[in-house]
Amino acid sequence: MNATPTIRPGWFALVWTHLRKDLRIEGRSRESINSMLFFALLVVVLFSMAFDPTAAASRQIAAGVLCVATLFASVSALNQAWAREIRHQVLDALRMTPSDAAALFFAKALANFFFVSLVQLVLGPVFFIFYNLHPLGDTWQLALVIPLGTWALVANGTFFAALSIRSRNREMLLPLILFPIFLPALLAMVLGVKTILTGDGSDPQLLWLKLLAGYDILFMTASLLLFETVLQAE
Amino acid sequence: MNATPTIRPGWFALVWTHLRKDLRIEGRSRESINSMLFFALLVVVLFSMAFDPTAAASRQIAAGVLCVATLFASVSALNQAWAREIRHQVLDALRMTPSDAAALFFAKALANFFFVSLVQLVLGPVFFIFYNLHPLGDTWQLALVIPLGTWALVANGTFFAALSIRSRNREMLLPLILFPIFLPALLAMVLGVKTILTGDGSDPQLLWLKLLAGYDILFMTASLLLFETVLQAE
Amino acid sequence: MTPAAQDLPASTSSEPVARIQSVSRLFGDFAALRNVTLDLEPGKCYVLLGENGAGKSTLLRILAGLLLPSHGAITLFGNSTPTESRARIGYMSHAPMLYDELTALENLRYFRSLYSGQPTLAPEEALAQVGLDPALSRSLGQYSQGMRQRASLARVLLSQPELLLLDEPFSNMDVESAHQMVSLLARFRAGRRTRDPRRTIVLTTHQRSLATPIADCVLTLKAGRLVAREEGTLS
Amino acid sequence: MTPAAQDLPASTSSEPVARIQSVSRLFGDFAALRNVTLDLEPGKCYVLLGENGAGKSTLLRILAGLLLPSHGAITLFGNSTPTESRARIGYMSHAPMLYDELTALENLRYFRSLYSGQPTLAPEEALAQVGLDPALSRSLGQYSQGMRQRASLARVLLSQPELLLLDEPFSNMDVESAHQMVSLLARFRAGRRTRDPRRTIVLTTHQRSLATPIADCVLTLKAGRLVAREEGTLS
Amino acid sequence: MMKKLFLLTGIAAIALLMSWGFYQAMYAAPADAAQGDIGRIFYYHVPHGMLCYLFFTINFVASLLVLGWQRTNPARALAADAWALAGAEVGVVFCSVVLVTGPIWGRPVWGIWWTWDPRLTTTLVLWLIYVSYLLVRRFTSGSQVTTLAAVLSIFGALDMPVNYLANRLWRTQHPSPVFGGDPDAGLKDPAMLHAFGWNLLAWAVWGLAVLSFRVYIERRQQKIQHNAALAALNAD
Ligand code: HEM
Ligand SMILES: Nc1ncnc2c1ncn2[C@@H]1O[C@H](COP(=O)(O)OP(=O)(O)OP(=O)(O)O)[C@@H](O)[C@H]1O
Ligand SMILES: Nc1ncnc2c1ncn2[C@@H]1O[C@H](COP(=O)(O)OP(=O)(O)OP(=O)(O)O)[C@@H](O)[C@H]1O
Ligand SMILES: [Mg+2]
Ligand SMILES: [Mg+2]
Repeated sequence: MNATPTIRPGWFALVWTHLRKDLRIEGRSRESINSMLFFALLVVVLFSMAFDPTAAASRQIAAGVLCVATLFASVSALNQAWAREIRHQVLDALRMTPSDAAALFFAKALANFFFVSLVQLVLGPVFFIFYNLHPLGDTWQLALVIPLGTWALVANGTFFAALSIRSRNREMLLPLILFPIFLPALLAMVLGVKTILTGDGSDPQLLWLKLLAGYDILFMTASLLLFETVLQAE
Repeated sequence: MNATPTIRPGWFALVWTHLRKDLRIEGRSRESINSMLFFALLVVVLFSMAFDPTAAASRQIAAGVLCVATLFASVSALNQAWAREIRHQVLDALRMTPSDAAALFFAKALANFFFVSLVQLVLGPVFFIFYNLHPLGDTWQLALVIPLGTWALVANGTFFAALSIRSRNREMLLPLILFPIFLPALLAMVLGVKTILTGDGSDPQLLWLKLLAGYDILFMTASLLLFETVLQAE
Repeated sequence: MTPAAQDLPASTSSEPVARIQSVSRLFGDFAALRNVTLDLEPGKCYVLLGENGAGKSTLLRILAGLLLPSHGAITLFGNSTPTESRARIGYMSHAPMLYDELTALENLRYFRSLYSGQPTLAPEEALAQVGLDPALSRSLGQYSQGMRQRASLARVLLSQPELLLLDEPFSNMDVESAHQMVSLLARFRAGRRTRDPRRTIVLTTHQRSLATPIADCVLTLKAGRLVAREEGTLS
Repeated sequence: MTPAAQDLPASTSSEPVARIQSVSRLFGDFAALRNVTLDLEPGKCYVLLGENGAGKSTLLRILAGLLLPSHGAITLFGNSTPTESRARIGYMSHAPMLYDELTALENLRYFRSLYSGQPTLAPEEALAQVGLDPALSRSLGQYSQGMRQRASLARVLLSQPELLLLDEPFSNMDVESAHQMVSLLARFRAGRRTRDPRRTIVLTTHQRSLATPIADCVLTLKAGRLVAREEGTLS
Repeated sequence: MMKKLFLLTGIAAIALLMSWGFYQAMYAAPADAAQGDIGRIFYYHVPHGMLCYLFFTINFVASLLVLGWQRTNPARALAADAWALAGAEVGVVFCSVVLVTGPIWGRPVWGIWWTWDPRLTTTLVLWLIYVSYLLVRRFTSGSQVTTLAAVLSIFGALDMPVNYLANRLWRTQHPSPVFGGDPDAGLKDPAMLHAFGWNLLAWAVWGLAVLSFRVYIERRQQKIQHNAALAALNAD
């Protein structure tokens, strides 16, 4: 437990080194971003087909669909998050460098956040069209609730992906660990988005938003502190 | 296209050889069945959390949730379907044997069908409790619609998993190919289940059921005929 | 589908087992093999040498029918569709090509049942030949690198192929085992007679000295081209 | 966290670089290493021999701090927590330990920036040393087996480690390249002086003859035990 | 011999205590004024709810110890790991009882099996987290499992306070706290309080006994493995 991450000036340079590498690899093939986009699109289509929302009900379930679509689209990407590092034991090479583990984690989480947000930006309009939505509440709040929820998803996802890569069937393990822990944040996110879309004013104090922010801070701190332990676990 | 599968007496023995091998590997660790079960449970929880069905509406969307939950739970398992064969190029060794490819495919699909059905059996009751359901239509029809839909999912999934394993990020590719092709079957399955749950008598001629059966036969034949080509594709 | 091996007329030594005619293979715009022409005569043992990246593995995979040539033609056993002849070929690659979760014996039993209608070795016999204990209860995933290689060789021997393709079979073996392997291969090639025309071997290696005892012909690849061919002494 | 290498007093040759004290390593109830005791003296080159499954790779991974011993203790550079000393160790395994998607140069640049505050080679220099063209625009995934191995060696040389652990560095190399590697290692060990006490090498191989030119000490493992130790001639 | 006798007495005492608790719940305590006899499920539901916190806390503390001792004192870390595992297992069993008795109770009282109110939701989440903890332990092999499980346990523990506070912070379908809530809450009828106290005690003793037994088995397993390891080391 000597894992206090030392956030020195060089720390952000290190984060940037890792992040640039990830973005470069992704930029070269654009594979995961493209497939994530298409996957998210499919999920939205799938859901609107499976639920056939009538105009009135759509506003009620749209929030849920949006969040669940994000979740599933992200999980497949998160599963791949460390795949490159595992493939040829690159992770072992990284473990042997003297650089800070928390920076590696933070950079990976940032990269994933970037990808998922990109997908959301593209998908948002499609979604509104499919569900005939025009939000009745304060739309600007969406620009807070969604990134906060996404960060909760992505940061936890990156952490638990690192935890589950050691196991034999890791693709299956990640959602099993991630979903239960992410559930509270998902609920807050769904309810937050719902309040905004329906504009029913049921949440004047932005309780859901605060809850999400609290969740983010709490879990982020825990992740940064514990990542070294996870990475170095034999 | 010399790939006419020769269904001789030995053929079923061959299927059994493959199937036994898969069941043995699975039985040894019971990993994928356990994780699939838990995953499916998580998906049900997640969806009912995200959609918070009020008692009246629940009956409307329950069918969709059930089918989509099955779909997602299966995709993660299907993704693993050929993983073992890929890991150390076992598939190349299999390609070099003189045995019939269609048997390999059929056995894999059977194994997956077995696993997914087991999950559904365990999960059914949980689902009914969460959604406070008591079906109003002919419940026995569920025992037809669901297996038919599941087979559509599993057979197609096994086929397209074999198609997508060659690509680099195969975990992401499978749903991208599978979902669009599975959509008609999904729709038929959702509507079939819905008719049964709501008991609205809107489908006296079991149209959805027949549609599903037709879909199954059509796609199964195509898969059996084409699998050799897929397997031997360089 | 493929007629069982014993039903075939033993190929006369004039007719090549494999005929590679100006074969090239591209990956994207990189040429891994360029214009290779080669006949493999029955009963001989060929050793492929070459630097890293010379195209040795690529050539073997093409012979195995797992990779198609971009240009040129390949004829195996007088047959120009490679899939038809596969049952008569044994291919061992860098990877073990076996299930990690099963023991070596279970793996071999499974593979044997896929070669129905064809004479095969008993799995126990194949394992014994490569020096693995058939009763070993550990699953393959827990074997060491060299043990896996032996298991992989056992899988190939199982079907008693007429053309044996081995990609660096000695690379992770200790010297002692490597010598054992070589004499095993020599025995395999001999078959029941002194020299069975139905046992052709092609192997790649970087340890030329190891392979000399059985090499009939040494081929050298360089940057995808066949640049040298020395007939070795018949052992 | 770890002090940069040049700030440390050069270890005097009396004090071992690594001290392995009755180390055992179990996988489940299988003993891969049993009661191995060994001191690595600075500036020497150790060659680990042994059959397949003897435990060579396991020993190297333990020295690298990537695997913990089940029993016994290991002290690296006088430090008993292995993670602290890792920056001073270079480890090359069977796998390339580099990103498939990047070119060799990009890979090396990335790794160099993780060794900040420590003198490193220039990536181009490291590639040139192992005989790879730094301008090669193909990404690592398209390299052949042996080219990957060179790139992997370049990664290890980059940080100019005081303890170099190489797991079968020659296994997929052609003979010519292997000889080049050996002389490269010899030069590396010499450092700027005739014999730098801060360059210790441990390597495993099955091709004993290849390693003799630089071997100072040949260790033989058998079923997890250290059974022989021959001091070689100093080159 | 003494040990055996001691063990038998212990088992008998626990059995006695539990039957006494059963008698108290089923016969001694009066039926609930509003709910009738179904209200008696209270004496099982609530103690199990309270006790599952206890076991998850044991798991949490043990996990912290694992992380602390892991490098410095592996032997003790291994012992702590046995406690962590046992804590999670027993906790999951108790939590499962809550999740089964809850809906059984809810069906007649609320008219529905389940609803997504904060208390119910967080309880389910708690259960899911610890089941996933147990799954991770099964799926990961080798010595790293100890560390990874300990890390996961810390994340699980973050949900516990939320679960406890759920019906204190929000208005829920689930009844508000009986103990430690409003000052005017609490069991008014002394017979009910009695029955509740006895059941809490009985289930606590029973749970702790199972826990100790589980730790004992796990420790023995570890010892057997250790001996097998020594045997393997010294073989031929
Ligand atoms: C349906 C699922 C249910 C779940 C998951 C659940 C969960 C819980 C949990 C975890 C506790 C322990 C809380 C603590 O000690 O702080 C608890 C306590 C309690 N439950 Fe439930 N419960 C359920 C249903 C019900 C129902 C239907 C009733 C009665 C109508 C009920 C009445 C109570 C009462 C009176 C307490 C004690 C209150 C307290 O001290 O906080 N529960 N429940
Ligand atoms: N799938 C592929 N995509 C792109 N290039 C490839 C692919 N497979 C092989 N190559 C390239 O083809 C060339 C020959 O590769 P091959 O594996 O046949 O070499 P080799 O002679 O077996 O070398 P080694 O001794 O290192 O195994 C190499 O330069 C390699 O980069
Ligand atoms: N993760 C593991 N799980 C179980 N057993 C293992 C594991 N890793 C290694 N072993 C076993 O430990 C023994 C030693 O393995 P190791 O890889 O160290 O051998 P080696 O000397 O490097 O052999 P080779 O020359 O074949 O590479 C082998 O018998 C192997 O089966
Ligand atoms: Mg090769
Ligand atoms: Mg090794």
